[in-house]
Amino acid sequence: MGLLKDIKNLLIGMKITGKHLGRHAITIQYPEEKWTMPERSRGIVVLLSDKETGELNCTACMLCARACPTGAIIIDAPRDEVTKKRTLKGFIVDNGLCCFCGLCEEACNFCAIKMTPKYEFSTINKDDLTWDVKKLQEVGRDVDYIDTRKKKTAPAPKPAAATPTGDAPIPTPVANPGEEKKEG
Amino acid sequence: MTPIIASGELIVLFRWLHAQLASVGLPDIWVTVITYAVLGVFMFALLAVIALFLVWWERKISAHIQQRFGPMRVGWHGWYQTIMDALKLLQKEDIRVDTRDKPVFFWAPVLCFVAAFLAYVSIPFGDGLIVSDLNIGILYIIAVTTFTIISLLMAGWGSNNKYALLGGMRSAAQVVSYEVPMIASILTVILFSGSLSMVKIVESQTGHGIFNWFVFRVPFGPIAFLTYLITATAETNRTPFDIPEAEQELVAGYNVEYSGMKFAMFFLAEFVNMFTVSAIATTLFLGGWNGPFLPSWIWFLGKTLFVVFILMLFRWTYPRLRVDQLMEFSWKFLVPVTFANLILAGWMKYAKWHW
Amino acid sequence: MTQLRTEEFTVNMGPHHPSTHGVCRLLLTMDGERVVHIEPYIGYLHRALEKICENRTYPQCIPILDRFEYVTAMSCNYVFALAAERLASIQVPERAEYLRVIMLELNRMASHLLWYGTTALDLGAITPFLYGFRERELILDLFEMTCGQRLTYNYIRIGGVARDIPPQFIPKCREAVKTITEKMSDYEGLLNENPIWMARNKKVGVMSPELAIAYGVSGPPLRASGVKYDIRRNDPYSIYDRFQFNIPTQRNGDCYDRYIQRLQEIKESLKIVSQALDGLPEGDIKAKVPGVFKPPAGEVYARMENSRGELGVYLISDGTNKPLRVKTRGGSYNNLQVLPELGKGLLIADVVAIMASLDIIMPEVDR
Amino acid sequence: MTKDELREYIATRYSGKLTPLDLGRYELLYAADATGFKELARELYEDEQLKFDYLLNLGGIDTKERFEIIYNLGSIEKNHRIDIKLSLPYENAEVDSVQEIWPGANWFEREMWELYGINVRGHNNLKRFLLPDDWNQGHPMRKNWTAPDFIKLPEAGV
Repeated sequence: MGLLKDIKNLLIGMKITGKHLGRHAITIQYPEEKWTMPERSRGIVVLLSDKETGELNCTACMLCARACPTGAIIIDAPRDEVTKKRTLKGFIVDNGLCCFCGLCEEACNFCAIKMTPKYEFSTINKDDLTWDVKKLQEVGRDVDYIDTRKKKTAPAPKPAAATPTGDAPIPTPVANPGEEKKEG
Repeated sequence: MTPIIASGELIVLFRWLHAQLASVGLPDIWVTVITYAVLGVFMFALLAVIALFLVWWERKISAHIQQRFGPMRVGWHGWYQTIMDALKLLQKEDIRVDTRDKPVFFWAPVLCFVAAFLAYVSIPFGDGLIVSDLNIGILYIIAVTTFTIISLLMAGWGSNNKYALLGGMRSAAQVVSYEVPMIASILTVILFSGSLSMVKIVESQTGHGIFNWFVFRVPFGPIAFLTYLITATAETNRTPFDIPEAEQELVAGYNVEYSGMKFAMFFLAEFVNMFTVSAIATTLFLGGWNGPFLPSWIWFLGKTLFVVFILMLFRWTYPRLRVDQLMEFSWKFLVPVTFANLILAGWMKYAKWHW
Repeated sequence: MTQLRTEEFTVNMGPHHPSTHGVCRLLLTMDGERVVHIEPYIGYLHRALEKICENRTYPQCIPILDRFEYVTAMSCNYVFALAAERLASIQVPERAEYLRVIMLELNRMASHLLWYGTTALDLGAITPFLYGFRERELILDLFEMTCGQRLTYNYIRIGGVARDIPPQFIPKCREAVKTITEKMSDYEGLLNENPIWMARNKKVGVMSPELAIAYGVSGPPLRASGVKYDIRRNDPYSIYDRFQFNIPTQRNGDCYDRYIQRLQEIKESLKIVSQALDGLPEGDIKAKVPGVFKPPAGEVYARMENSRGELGVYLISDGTNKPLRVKTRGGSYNNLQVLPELGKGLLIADVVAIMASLDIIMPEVDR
Repeated sequence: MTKDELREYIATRYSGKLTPLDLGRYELLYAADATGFKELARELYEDEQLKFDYLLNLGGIDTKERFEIIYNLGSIEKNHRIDIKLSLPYENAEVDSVQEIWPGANWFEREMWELYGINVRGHNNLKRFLLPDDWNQGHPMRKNWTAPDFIKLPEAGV
């Protein structure tokens, strides 16, 4: 009887594989078809520009560079002796070091840095992975984002109402860095 | 001197070639040599095409079982993927270990390749489509395909690699022990056909629709067919009996040190062997080229590919046996069963309880 | 006839070997096919994560520890957050706890599905590998939707979770739970009763409960040996005491039992996820944590039940914003240690089966 | 045993050997003397009430002044656990191996020996295994050891 049972169980296995033989593939052909990445997907780091003026949102506050666990962000922003204000000179992201943790995005209070769902940036030269401010801004031009900065001129739109993706009503990224700002 | 070719449709071509060459006035010996050379090249090309097709087919089947696409890039559904792969392997550097046993290492894939192709001398592809209808056909096939073991053992030894050696040893042990039940199940068929000739075996299965096929001659036919199928899987070193090249244990077994075209020879030989055992199964059990309406060679090819398909389904469904379980399965289960079956068949033949 | 001389030989299984799941080297002393002695050599993946963590602030440690055990990175996030919360006595909001449990259990399933595939692959069955990955993909999609990454999540933070789930998460998660529940029959049908599978796994690598406890083996291998010890029940963390689930145990402690054990754990995880989805409350997702997290000086050992065993972090704070010491302990570390005991005297194919059934993942061992 | 019972029991039975530390935040944390720890460990293992048969974790700590070794012990049967901490001098730190009691300590001790340079007496296999075999650059987990390619991160948050 054991033999018959074994044969039956072997046939069950064949049945399962045979059943799948007629089904459609669930994989996709990558370069032709592409997966739509979720809104929150953490891919390339970009610098965001103001939607109206087209200038960088970055104020060189160094919060992202400090939050980065791998030291992938290097900001060159000398402090003005008189006004004590920093001016952004260089902003380098070493994608070879970046671990795509998203801490920089959370640390930023000015909607200046963001991880985008873009992911195709492989190169044959390792040096090409180090992106400077121009490249970062260029890649980030078409990135849509919710401007949570407090505008002095126009009445600020409620961040939750302006959410295009219908995200849950708690925009967490602002909650924590706000506190960091106070201390920093 | 006429070529030893039975009557057939395609063979007319060779007859014609022979006649043409003879009429030109070439010496007889040259006519024969050229005819055979053309025949050999033709068979080689045919088998290469079959092997390449099987590789592609297996990749497609495995992909669809696993809900993937498989090769899709080159041609319609990647139909010439294997050709490109073969070309790639041809161009690849032939990496050789310094400590190899040079002649053994070199000749192993050649022997494997040749042994795989030799069997086709005596396989009837259709009514009359046989290179040479040897009167000891099946015996010859079993004899030459056994060369494969030697080649695998050579590959294992010549590589001077422990994994390869283990693989070679395993393959020798496995093939030798599975040869016994295989022959016992083949003998069951020979008992009824009364001949070792492949053509005669097929002819003995004509008539009565499909009920004259050995696989339907209950009770011994199905048992012999199943045991043959199992042993055939083992002979071709395919999962669940692929211990000689068990990827996850021995990395790749005997062919771990081979690269480039030498590896391709092993690889293609495996698929040719798979086709061989399926063709034998078709000839012996599934009525060979017998079938209505369609040309005989289509029936033969269809049945063979069906058996190949079953072997592929085995491979993509089952885990691998362990080496000692494999031996136990052969000696403690298959050998008694096949011999009991043989005795049963003999007794039924004696008592004339068969059709 | 004179007696021929025989000798044992050594085989290097690894560092690059299809069945060592990463880069582990097993030095096998073999007598023909039989393994006489196994000596594991590890450290090929040593990245000094503990040292790196000592130079990072607490929030920065979490993405680093994602790489500690990347198959269940959620657990690594969680266990560090748990330790830090215990150090600073942070109360985590209700909703965050539910989200954590959902994520942890989904991740456990993902890990077990990966294991299901790879262990079948190790024993030569290739198709289950793809089937396991197919369903794992559903879970990874959920993770990506929530936190943006598929493998290194950085989702569970000190005091809560990083972001709330998107609205489409819950229906998708329910769908995934349903799909996996359905596909379980495929997995079981392919291997459970398969005579070849049983022959390969039954009575192979039998681990007695005494041996398991002595070597500190934890997780499914421990429970497969018959020891009913699950940290979710024995040292409850998070809100596991609110859910109805069983702790399955097996009797024999062989490879087959470990296989069955994991499949049953997937089913239990499915139960927990369904219950957590039903009970998910509204509310905050993160407790008030100061921007510069400086826990008071103290030490704590936080542990949790990971898919590979006990995942623990011994965290020492000296009052600054960087930990003084992060000692991590992965389940695989002890589970691999017991391999030489289990594999002695068996065939090389059995060593592969045992290795697969213990579910070793090398980054967790080497750190 | 609950945590309080355990504390009570240890206070009565092991008052001289295990000194409670107030640094422990979740589990009971005790300090023990390094010299006689092996005997104490055996006692804890064999004690019918405690039965610490399960070694969860073992690791070295460098506090810049001294080495510490932490033993996270648990009992499967009784379902309780304690942490025990040993203190060792910075120079010639040595400790007895406990792998006779808990065989699982083997690798932990080996790792501690390798990364901290704490010698483990009576260990059967003190060989390098996390670091390369030809490593000669000291003990990397010590606080005074810095990687040659160490990049200092910008000081966070301050």
